[in-house]
Amino acid sequence: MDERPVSPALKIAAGAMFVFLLAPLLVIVPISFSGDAYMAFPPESWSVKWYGAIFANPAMMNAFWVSFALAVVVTLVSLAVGLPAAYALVRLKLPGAEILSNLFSAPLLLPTIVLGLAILLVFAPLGLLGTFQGLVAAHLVVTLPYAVRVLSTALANLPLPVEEAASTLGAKPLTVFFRVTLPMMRSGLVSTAALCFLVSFDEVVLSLFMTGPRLSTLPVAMYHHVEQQADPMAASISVLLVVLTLVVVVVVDRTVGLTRTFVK
Amino acid sequence: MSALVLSASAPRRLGALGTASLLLAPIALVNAIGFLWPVVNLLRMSFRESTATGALTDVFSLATWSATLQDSFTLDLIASSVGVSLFITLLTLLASYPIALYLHRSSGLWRTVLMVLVVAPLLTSAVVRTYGWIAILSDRGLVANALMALGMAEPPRLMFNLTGVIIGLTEILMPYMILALLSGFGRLDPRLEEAALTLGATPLKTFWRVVVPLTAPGMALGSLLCFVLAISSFVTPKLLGGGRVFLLATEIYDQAIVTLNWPLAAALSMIVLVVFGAALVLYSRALRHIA
Amino acid sequence: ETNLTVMAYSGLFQERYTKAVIEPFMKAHPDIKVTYFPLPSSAAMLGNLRAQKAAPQADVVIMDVSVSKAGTDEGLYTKIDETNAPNVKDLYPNARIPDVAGVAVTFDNLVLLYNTEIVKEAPKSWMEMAKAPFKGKVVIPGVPDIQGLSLLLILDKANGGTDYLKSVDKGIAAMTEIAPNVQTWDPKPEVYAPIVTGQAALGAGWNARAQVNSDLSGGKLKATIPQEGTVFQINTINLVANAPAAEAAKTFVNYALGREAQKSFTETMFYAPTNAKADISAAALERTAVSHLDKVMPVDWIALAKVRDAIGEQWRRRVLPASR
Amino acid sequence: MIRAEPKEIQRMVQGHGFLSLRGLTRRYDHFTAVDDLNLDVARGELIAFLGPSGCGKTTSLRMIAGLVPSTSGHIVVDGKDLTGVPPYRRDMGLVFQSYALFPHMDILKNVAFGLDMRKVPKKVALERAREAIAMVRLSGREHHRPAQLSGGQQQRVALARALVVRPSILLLDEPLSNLDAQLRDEMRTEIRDIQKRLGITAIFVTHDQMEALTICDKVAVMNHGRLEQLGTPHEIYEHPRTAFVAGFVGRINRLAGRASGGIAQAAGITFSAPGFEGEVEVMVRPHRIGLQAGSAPADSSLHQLAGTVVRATFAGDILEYEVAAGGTVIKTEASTRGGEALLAPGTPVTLSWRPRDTFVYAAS
Amino acid sequence: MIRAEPKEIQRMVQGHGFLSLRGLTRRYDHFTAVDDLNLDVARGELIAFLGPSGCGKTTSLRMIAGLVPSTSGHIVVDGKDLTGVPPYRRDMGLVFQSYALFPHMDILKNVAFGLDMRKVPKKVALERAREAIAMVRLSGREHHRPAQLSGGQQQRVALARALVVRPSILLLDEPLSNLDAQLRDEMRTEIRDIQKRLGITAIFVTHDQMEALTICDKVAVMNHGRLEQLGTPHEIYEHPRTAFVAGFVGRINRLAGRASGGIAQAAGITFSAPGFEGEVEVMVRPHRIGLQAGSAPADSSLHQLAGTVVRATFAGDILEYEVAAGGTVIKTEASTRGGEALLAPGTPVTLSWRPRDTFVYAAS
Ligand SMILES: Nc1ncnc2c1ncn2[C@@H]1O[C@H](COP(=O)(O)OP(=O)(O)OP(=O)(O)O)[C@@H](O)[C@H]1O
Ligand SMILES: Nc1ncnc2c1ncn2[C@@H]1O[C@H](COP(=O)(O)OP(=O)(O)OP(=O)(O)O)[C@@H](O)[C@H]1O
Ligand SMILES: [Mg+2]
Ligand SMILES: [Mg+2]
Repeated sequence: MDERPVSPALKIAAGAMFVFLLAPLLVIVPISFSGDAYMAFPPESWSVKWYGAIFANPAMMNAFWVSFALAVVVTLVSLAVGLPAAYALVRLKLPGAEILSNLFSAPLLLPTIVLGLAILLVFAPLGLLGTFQGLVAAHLVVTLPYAVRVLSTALANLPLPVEEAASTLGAKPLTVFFRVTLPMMRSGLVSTAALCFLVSFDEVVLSLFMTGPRLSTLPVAMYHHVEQQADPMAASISVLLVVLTLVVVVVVDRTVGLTRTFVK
Repeated sequence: MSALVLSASAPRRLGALGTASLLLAPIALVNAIGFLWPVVNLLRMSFRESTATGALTDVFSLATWSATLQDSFTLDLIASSVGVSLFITLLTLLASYPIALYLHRSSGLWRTVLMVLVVAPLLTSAVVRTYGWIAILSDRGLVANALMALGMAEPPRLMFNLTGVIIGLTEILMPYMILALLSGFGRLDPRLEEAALTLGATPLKTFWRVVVPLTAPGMALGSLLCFVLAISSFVTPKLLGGGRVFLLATEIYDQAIVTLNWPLAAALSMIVLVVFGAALVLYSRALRHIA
Repeated sequence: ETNLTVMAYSGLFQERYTKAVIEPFMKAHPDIKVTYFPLPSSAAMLGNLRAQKAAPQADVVIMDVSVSKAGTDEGLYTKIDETNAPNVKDLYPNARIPDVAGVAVTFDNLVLLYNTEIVKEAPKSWMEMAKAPFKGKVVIPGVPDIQGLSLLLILDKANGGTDYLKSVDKGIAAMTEIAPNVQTWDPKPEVYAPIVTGQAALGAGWNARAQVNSDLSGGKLKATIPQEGTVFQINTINLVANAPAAEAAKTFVNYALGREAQKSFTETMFYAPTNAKADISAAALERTAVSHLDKVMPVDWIALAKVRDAIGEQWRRRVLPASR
Repeated sequence: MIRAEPKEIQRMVQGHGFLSLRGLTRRYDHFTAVDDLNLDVARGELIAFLGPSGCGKTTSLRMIAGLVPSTSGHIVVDGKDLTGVPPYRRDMGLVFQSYALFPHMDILKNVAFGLDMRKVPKKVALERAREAIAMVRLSGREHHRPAQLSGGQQQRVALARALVVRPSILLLDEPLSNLDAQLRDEMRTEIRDIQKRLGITAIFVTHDQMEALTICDKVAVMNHGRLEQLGTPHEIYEHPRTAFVAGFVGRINRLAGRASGGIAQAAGITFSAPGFEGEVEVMVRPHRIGLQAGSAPADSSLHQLAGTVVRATFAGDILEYEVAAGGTVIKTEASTRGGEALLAPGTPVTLSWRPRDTFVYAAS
Repeated sequence: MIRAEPKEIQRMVQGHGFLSLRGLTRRYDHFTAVDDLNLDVARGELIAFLGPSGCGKTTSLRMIAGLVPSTSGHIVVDGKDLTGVPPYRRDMGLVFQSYALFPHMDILKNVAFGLDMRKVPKKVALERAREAIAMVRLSGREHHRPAQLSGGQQQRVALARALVVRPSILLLDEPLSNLDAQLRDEMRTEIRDIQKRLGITAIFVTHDQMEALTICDKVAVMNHGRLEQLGTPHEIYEHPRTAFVAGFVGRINRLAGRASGGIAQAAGITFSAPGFEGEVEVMVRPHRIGLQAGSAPADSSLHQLAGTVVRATFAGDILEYEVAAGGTVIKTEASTRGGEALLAPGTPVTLSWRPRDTFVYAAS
C-alpha cells in the first residue's frame, strides 16, 4: 500500500533493534547443536543428539501432545465462548457493554503468578487440579480476553449492510449469522485461533500451578527439566518450536493470509 | 442499529437483554470462576494469619496488612518496581518503534517471516533465553570480550544485577510492544506523510510532527501493556537479577513459592492490582488527552 | 492394582530415586503402581498439599524437615511410627524429629563446590570464596534458600557465634566479606551447572547432588567439606492425611526406610542413610557425611524456622548491599 | 346490502397506494431524521426520493425495509400494516449504495441466496439465478467473486440479487452514485426497463436531480426529514412548490426582492407576485434566460435586463455566462452550436425571459 | 554577439513551459501506468488532466510532486531538472483527493504547517494561515479538528493548506469528487479565482468532463497512461482528435460504418470521409441533432434520417429522445422551453444535423 521506499535510517534502526531482539535466540541456535552435556557457549563439540533426545524422551513427547491437544481444545472453546460474547458486546448495544468488556479483559491485567495462585486455591477443592478439564479452564481465563478483543474488532469492522442485505433477502437471524457473518469474519477467526493457540501452547506459569503427577504440558516439562538439568535439550526444543511456528505460519499465510489480519 | 438483526427475531420471547444475557452467560461463568472468585478468595487469604513456622491458620486478622504497609521494605519495593517498570517500558518503546514502523511498511512473505521472528522470543523457554544472555552479557561474554578488545580494562557488569534485568525484560517485552504499536499504526495513512513532505517538511520533521503524534495511541496502549507485564514479571528478574533485584512480582513469587507465606503473597498481589488500577486510570487520561 | 503417588524433588533426585527405590519397590509389590510427582522444591510440595487438602492427590511426600513441620502443624500428615512402618525402629535416633509427623529418609550436608580447572587444589576454608581471584566467580543460593542459610550458620559458629537463635551477627559479618565476589545469589539451574561450565569457580551446594554432578562432569566439579565444618540437611518422608491410597502408602514408607532401599539410594546418589542397619559400601559411605560426622554442626531446623524471617531481614539489609 | 370485507375497509381507511407511508417518523435522541412522512405509491410505480445529504432518504428506506424501527407512524403494504414484521418476512428487495454483496460467495451464489432462503429447490434456484444474471448481462461471470468485478458489474449483481426473488417492492439506495457518467446513463436505463417489465413497485433514492428526473414516475423531494413536494418530474421542475425545491432541482438564479400589493421588485424589474408581501426571492433558471449581445428591442411580453458579461465559460454542450445586471450576477446557459465565439468579459448584453419561467417565493 | 546564459540554453533545449514533462514514464513490474508523457504548462496556466479511472492521472501528479520516482523521463520546472529533488524541496502544493488533513491538529495548525516548515516566524505564520482560512471562507473554524468539519469544509482546508505557502505549482487530485453538485460548482469557481488571482501554475486532475472543460485553460485527455490530446476545452470538445476523446468528452452517438474512396456509409447515410478506408465509426453529439415530428423538407446541407421515437425522457433542463433510425438507436437532446409536450414512443420523426458536427474515425 505504502509504495514509498523505506528510508535507510529506518532500515538501520530496525535492523539494530532486530539484532537486539533476536540476540539470545542467535546464541541458542548454536547451543542447540551442542554435543556437550551442559549448555555453554560456544559449545565444545557439535552434534544433533539433543534433537534426537527430545524424541527419545517419552515424558517430553507426552507433554508435547498434551500441550497440543490442550491448545486445540482451548482454542475451540475460546472461539465457541468468545464469539457469542463478542457478538453481544459489539452488536447488541447493551448499556454496560464498555464495563463488561473491561471486566472480561481484566484477567489479562493480573500477573499470571497471582492469577495462578488464586486459581489454584479455588480449583483445588473442585478437584480440577492435575486434570485436563482444569487446565482447559485455567487457560480459558487468559485466552478468552484475547479472543473477545480480536473477535470484537473483527465484528465491528464488518460491513453491516451485507448482513442487512441477507435479512432483506429473507434470511432469519441465525441463518444470517452462520451463512454471512461467520464466513466474512474468517480472517478474524483465524487470527483469534492463532493467538489463542499460541497463548495456550506457551503458557507456563498457570500450568505450573495446574499440572499434576499424571499430566504435564510441554512448557512445564521444559521448565522442570531446565530447573535442574542444564543440558542443551531445552535449547533444541526452543529452536524446534520457533522453526515449527515459522513453517506453520508461513504455510497458513500462503493459504489463508494470516498475518495480514493478525494485527490490523 | 444492527441489534435488530438478532433482536428482531426474539422480540417477544427474550428481548435484546435476554438474548445478550444468553450469549454472555458462558464467558461470565468463566470470568466468575476463573477471575472474580479467585481474586476475592485471594483477598480473603491476605487476612489469614500464619504461624512462625510458616503454617497457615484459620484465624483472620489485619496482621499481614499492617506489617506489610508499615514495612519500609514493602514501600521501597513498590517504589522501585514502579520506577524500574516505567524505565523498562520507555526502553521497550524506543527499541520497538523502529521495528514496528518497518513491519508496517513491509509486506508479503517477508513481513510474515519477520512477524514470526518478532514473536520468536516468546517461544523460547525463559531459562534457555537466559543462557543466551549469559553467553552475551556475562563477564566472559561476547559484549565483554568486544569491549575489552576495544581497550576497556574492566567492562561493566551487565547481568546478575539490575542492568541485566532491564536488558532481559526489555527484550522479552518487545514482542508485545511491537504488536500493540502495529495495531495503532492503522491511523498512519501514508497520504498524511506525503502531505507533510509536499508542504516542505523534511523526513525527520515529518516523523516528529506527523508520524509520532498519529501513532501516540498505539504507543499508549503498548506502554500500558508493557508496564503491566514488566511489573508482574518474575521469571526474568529472578534469572537475570542474580538474587539482587527485588521487585513486587519476585517477592510475591518468593512468598508464595519459597517461603510459603500465602497471606503476604496475597496482600502483595492486591497491592499490584491497585497499582494496575492507577496505571489504567492514567492510561485512559492519557488517551483522552491524545484523542 | 493400586495407584500410589509419591511427591518429591524433580531432576536428578527423581531420576536416581526412581531407579534405586521405586522400581525395586514395584517389582516387590506388583499390585502397586507408583507415580512419581516431581516438584522443584519442598515449598512447592507444601503448596500443592495445602491446595489439595480437601482431596489429596499425593500419598507420600519427601520434603525438607522444616517445611514438613509446617505441614504437620497444618494437619496435613499422618504420624509415622513403628505401628504403620515397622522399619522406623531401625532408624538413627536423630531421624525422629519431635513435633514432626514424618521421619528422616535421607541426610545431606552442605559442601564447598569448586571447578577443578580453575581451582587446582581443594580449598581448605569457606572463606576462600572471599578471596580476590574469585571476584564474580562465586555462586551461592542465597537466603531464603537453606543452602545460603546453612552457610550463614556455619560461618557464624566459626567466627565465634554461640546461639544462632539469638544472633547471627558474626555469620552476617563473614558473609559480607564473601558477598562482593558473588556472581549470583540465584543460580539456575541449581548451583552445580555454572561451576561445571566454568561460569563460576566456587559455590555452596548439597553433597549428594555435588557427588553425582562430579561424576557426570568427569570431575570438572568437586566438593569438599572445609575446616569450618558443615550442617545436615534432613529430608523427611511423610504420609499424607486422607491419602487416596493410604495402605499402599504405608507399605511404601516402610520400604523406603528399609535397609535395602537405604543402601541402594545411598550408593546411587550419596545421601547419607537414616537407617542405622543399612549395609552400605565403604566407597559410597566415604562420599557421604557419615564419614565426616565430626565436622557436622548440629542445627535445630524446627527452632530455627521461627527466626528465619529475622535472619532473612538481616541478610537483605547487610549481605546483599555488599554484593552489588 | 353488500358487506365490505374487513381488509377492504382497512385499505380504504389507510390509503390508496400499494405502499403507503402514514406519518412515518424516526428520531435519534433529539434529532428527527425523518419527520411525519406521508406517501402513497401505486403498484408498479417508480418513485424517486431526492434530497440533499442527510435529509433522511436512507433512513426512510431502512424503515420501509424493516432494518430500523420507526419512532412512530405506519408502513402499509397492500393493506397490511408492517409494524413489527422483521425484514426477512417483508418480501422487499433492497439494493444498497455500497452493493453489500456477500464477499465469500461467487456471483451465482449471491444471486441465488434469496431463493435459497425461500426454500426454492436448489436446481430451480440456480436456474433462475442464471436467468437473472443474464438479465443484467453478466452471463459468464457466474463463478467470479464480487471482488473480481468492477464497480458497475457489482452494481448489476446487487440488482440481480434483489430482483431474482421477485420482491413486491424494490428499494434502491443511491445505486449509481459510485459509477462514472457513462456507466450511470446505461445502468439507469437498464433499471428502468427491468422495473417496468416486471411491474415492480420501486423507490429509488438519489441526491442527483438529473437522475431523479429521468428515471421515475414521480419525484419526492425531501429536506430536513420532511417531504417538500411530491409530483411528476415535470411538475417538480416546472412548478416547484417551494424555494428549496426550485433551488435543488436544476440550476437557478436567485434574486432578492420585496413585494407589496401583488407586485414584486427585484434586480430593478417588476414581477407579478400575487399574494406576497415583504421580502421575496425571485428565481429563474439559467437556461430559460435568453442572452443577446448589445441592446435588444423592448418586448413587453418578456422580462428584460441590460448587463455586462463577467465570465464566459465553455462547458461542452453548453455555454455559461455570468452577467452583471440589476445589481447582482445572473447566470445564463445556452446550447452550443459549434463554432460560435465566446463573448468577452465586459461585453454589454441584454437578458430576457418569459414571465412564466419566473418563480416567486417568500424569502426564508 | 550576445552570449546566451547557460540557463537559457537549457530552457530552450528542454522546453518552453514553466513546467515541462519530458518523456515521463512510470512502470510497475510490467505494467506501464504512465507512458512517455510530454507536456508544457505556461506560468499561471491551469491544465486539467482528464481521463477514465486507472489511466495514470494520479501517478503523473505524484511523480511531479516527487512522491513516486519516475522510471524514465524528466520533470523540468523553470529550466531546472527536478530529478532527484525530494518532495520537500520542490515548492509544490498538492491537494489530495482524500484531503489528507492532519487529524491531530486543528485547522489553524494544519494550514500553518507548511509555513512552519519554511521557518516563517510563528506569529506571521498564524497570521497568514488565518488569512488563507478566511480566503476559503472558514473563519471561525480555526480551532476545529478536521473530523468536526463536513467533507466540503475539509476540502477547503486542504486547499488553504496548499495555497498558504504560495507554491509555484499547485497540483489538485480530484479535489471535488466527494462533493455534491451545488458545492462542486461553488468550489470550482473558487479554485479558479484563487489560482488566477495568485498567478499559480496548476494541474487539476479529474474524471469529470464537465469539470475539466469549465475550469481550465487547457485539457490534457489521458488514456491507458498516454496523452491522447492536449488542447483548449473548445478544441477538445469540437475537434476531438481520436474516437476515445470524442466519446469521453461529452455524450455522443456512435454509428458503425464502412468507408471507401473518401466516402463513408453508416445508418444508411453517406458521409464524407477523406482518407479513411474500411471500418469506421461515425459520431454525432446528441444535442447537435435536430428532431422534428413527422417528415421534414429535404435539405442537402444537412444529414437527414427518418425514424420513430423509442423513448422520451424529461430531464429538467433538457428533453432526451431515443430514436430508432437507420437500423440503430440514436439519442438526441434539446433544451426544454417549458410547457412543451413529450412525443409519444412510436411517433415518426426526422433527425437532422450538420456535416460539420459529424466526426469520423477508423474503427478500433
Ligand atoms: N444511528 C443514527 N444516530 C443518530 N443520527 C443518525 C443515525 N442515522 C442517521 N442519523 C442522522 O439522520 C439524518 C438522516 O440520515 P440519512 O442517512 O437518512 O440521510 P440521507 O438522506 O440518506 O443522506 P445521504 O445522501 O448523505 O446518504 C442524518 O442527519 C444523520 O446524521
Ligand atoms: N503501486 C502500484 N503498483 C502497481 N500498479 C499501480 C500502483 N499504483 C498505481 N498502479 C496502477 O497504475 C495505473 C494508474 O493508476 P493511477 O492511480 O495513476 O490512476 P488514476 O488515473 O489516478 O485513476 P483514478 O481516476 O481511479 O484515480 C492503475 O491501473 C493502477 O492499477
Ligand atoms: Mg443515504
Ligand atoms: Mg487517481
